[in-house]
Amino acid sequence: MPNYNIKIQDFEGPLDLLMHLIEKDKVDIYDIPIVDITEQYITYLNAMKEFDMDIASDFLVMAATLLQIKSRMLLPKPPVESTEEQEDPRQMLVDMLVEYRKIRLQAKMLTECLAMSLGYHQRKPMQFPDIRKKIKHLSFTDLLDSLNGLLTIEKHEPALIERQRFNVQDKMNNILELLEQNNNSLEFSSLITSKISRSEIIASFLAILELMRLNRITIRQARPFSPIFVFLREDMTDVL
Amino acid sequence: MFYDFLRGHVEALLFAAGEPLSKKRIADILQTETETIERLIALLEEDYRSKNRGLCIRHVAGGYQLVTKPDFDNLIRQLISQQELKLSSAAMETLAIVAFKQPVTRSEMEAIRGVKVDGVVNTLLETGLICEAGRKDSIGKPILYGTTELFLTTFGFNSLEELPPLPEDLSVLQSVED
Amino acid sequence: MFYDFLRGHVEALLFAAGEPLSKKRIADILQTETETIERLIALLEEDYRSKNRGLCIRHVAGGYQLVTKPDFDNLIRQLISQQELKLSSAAMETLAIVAFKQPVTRSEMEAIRGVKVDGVVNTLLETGLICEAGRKDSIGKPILYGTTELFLTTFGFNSLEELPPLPEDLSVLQSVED
Repeated sequence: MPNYNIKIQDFEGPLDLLMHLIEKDKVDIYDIPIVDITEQYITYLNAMKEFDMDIASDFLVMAATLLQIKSRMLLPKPPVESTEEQEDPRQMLVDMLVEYRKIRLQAKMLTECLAMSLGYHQRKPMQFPDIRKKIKHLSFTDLLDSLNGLLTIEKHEPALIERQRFNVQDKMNNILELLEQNNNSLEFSSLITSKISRSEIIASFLAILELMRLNRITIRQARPFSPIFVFLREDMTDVL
Repeated sequence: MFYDFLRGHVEALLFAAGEPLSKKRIADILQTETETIERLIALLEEDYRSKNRGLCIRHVAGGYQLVTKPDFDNLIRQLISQQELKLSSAAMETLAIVAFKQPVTRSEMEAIRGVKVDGVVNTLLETGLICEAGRKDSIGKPILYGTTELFLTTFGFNSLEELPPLPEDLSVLQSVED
Repeated sequence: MFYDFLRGHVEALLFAAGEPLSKKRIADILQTETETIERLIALLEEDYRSKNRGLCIRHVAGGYQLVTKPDFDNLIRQLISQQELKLSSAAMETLAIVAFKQPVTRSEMEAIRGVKVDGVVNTLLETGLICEAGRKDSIGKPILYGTTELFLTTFGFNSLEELPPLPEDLSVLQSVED
């Protein structure tokens, strides 16, 4: 594992971490060595895992973004057909980092202003409990305008979840039957064929996993990329 | 006078404290004797006697308190009573919900606005535009809120019946229940 | 000078208000012109320049505020066990976004910081440094946030225009840390 001297927990978020990596190596923000930075970033996430820290999803999203940029950088560039400039896959990341750096500088300036300002001490306004503040005269229109603000807040229609058309339990029975009809063994690909719909594929796949869990079937493969076979285990029956 | 230079220190302390400070307390902070503080207070009071000053020192609650001269009482009251309270957009939205849906609970308001309303509801209660109006007969018996007479006066209505019905397209709000 | 006798009035008003008062406001209460107020403030400031005085007038949030001289900062800190406003770096970053990009929605803040901001925004709302500032006219009408007058007073700005500009050349990689 590469040597990293990053203190765990130090980072507010993925951009904070990225910024640190970039500043640490004095890298040009407009020409980020994406392969290197991605590796360092992921190394850091792994370190977090070692320390049993929950990695916030924000960090994972950034990891995915980095990997995606990396793969796009590695892909051969399509032949330039037009004079249109190909966008650098890193551009979005650069924009984000520049924007983030700006905000950090601004936060720092605000902190300095605050430190200076805190030298002046004010006093609380005098209280007059016997006087109630007058309220500015308002009209019905003002009230309606406020309602208008609320108005088009999306009224969320309840999401309809379609009933599962393929039941995993049915599929399990189905697969067991098929196995019995075929001398207790079948090629995996025959169970998951492209002829069936996506939801049926998912149901079949889940059924196979479940049957394995229940020790009703075993799966074997002679070597990588050779066909996968599904076998019925006869030592176990009637679990269903 | 020798301690003269501490006059400003005492003034600053009294100002920032707001409440009365005992001479012991002031002496401790300035690391001097209480007698010195007494003399400094006397000096300050002499300063404040000038017509050009608006403040004076009150000997109260066993200490000294910086206050405005009583001559300016009426003037200062104008500061408060002249002030027109401006309602924030958050407050206006919440008020509109209370007005049209009353009696209504906090969680019903939150459902419509999409954010916590505790702060805004408290502000509205303080202004006297809304008030508690019983409790809802549901789990936890949440407090219901309604508008007050001050609300009617402020908006120029004679009664709640005068509140025009919600325009059709605003009926979205009606459908938000609990 | 003719208006000299109003000096004490202005001092009393500033003292009672605690918060910054605009010259318009002071002029209204004293039923005089804003130019007069300017002159009175200048006179008061001359008075406050004396070593014997502990106070000064700050031009902040578009008005005048009576405060203690910064020289007495340490002294007053002994007096007040005030909870000093301490903002986390997450809060400062978020506040910076609101200050420089207002009005701004939560998701816009999240896009810039790359993390959820709900907790921080709520903290900032509680401190009163930011507030809701209407709704954005886009899908879901998200709430917009802006800074408050308290923000200006707390950070010592006269107006939002006074926010310090960013250094021109951001591409120079100076570490933000030091």
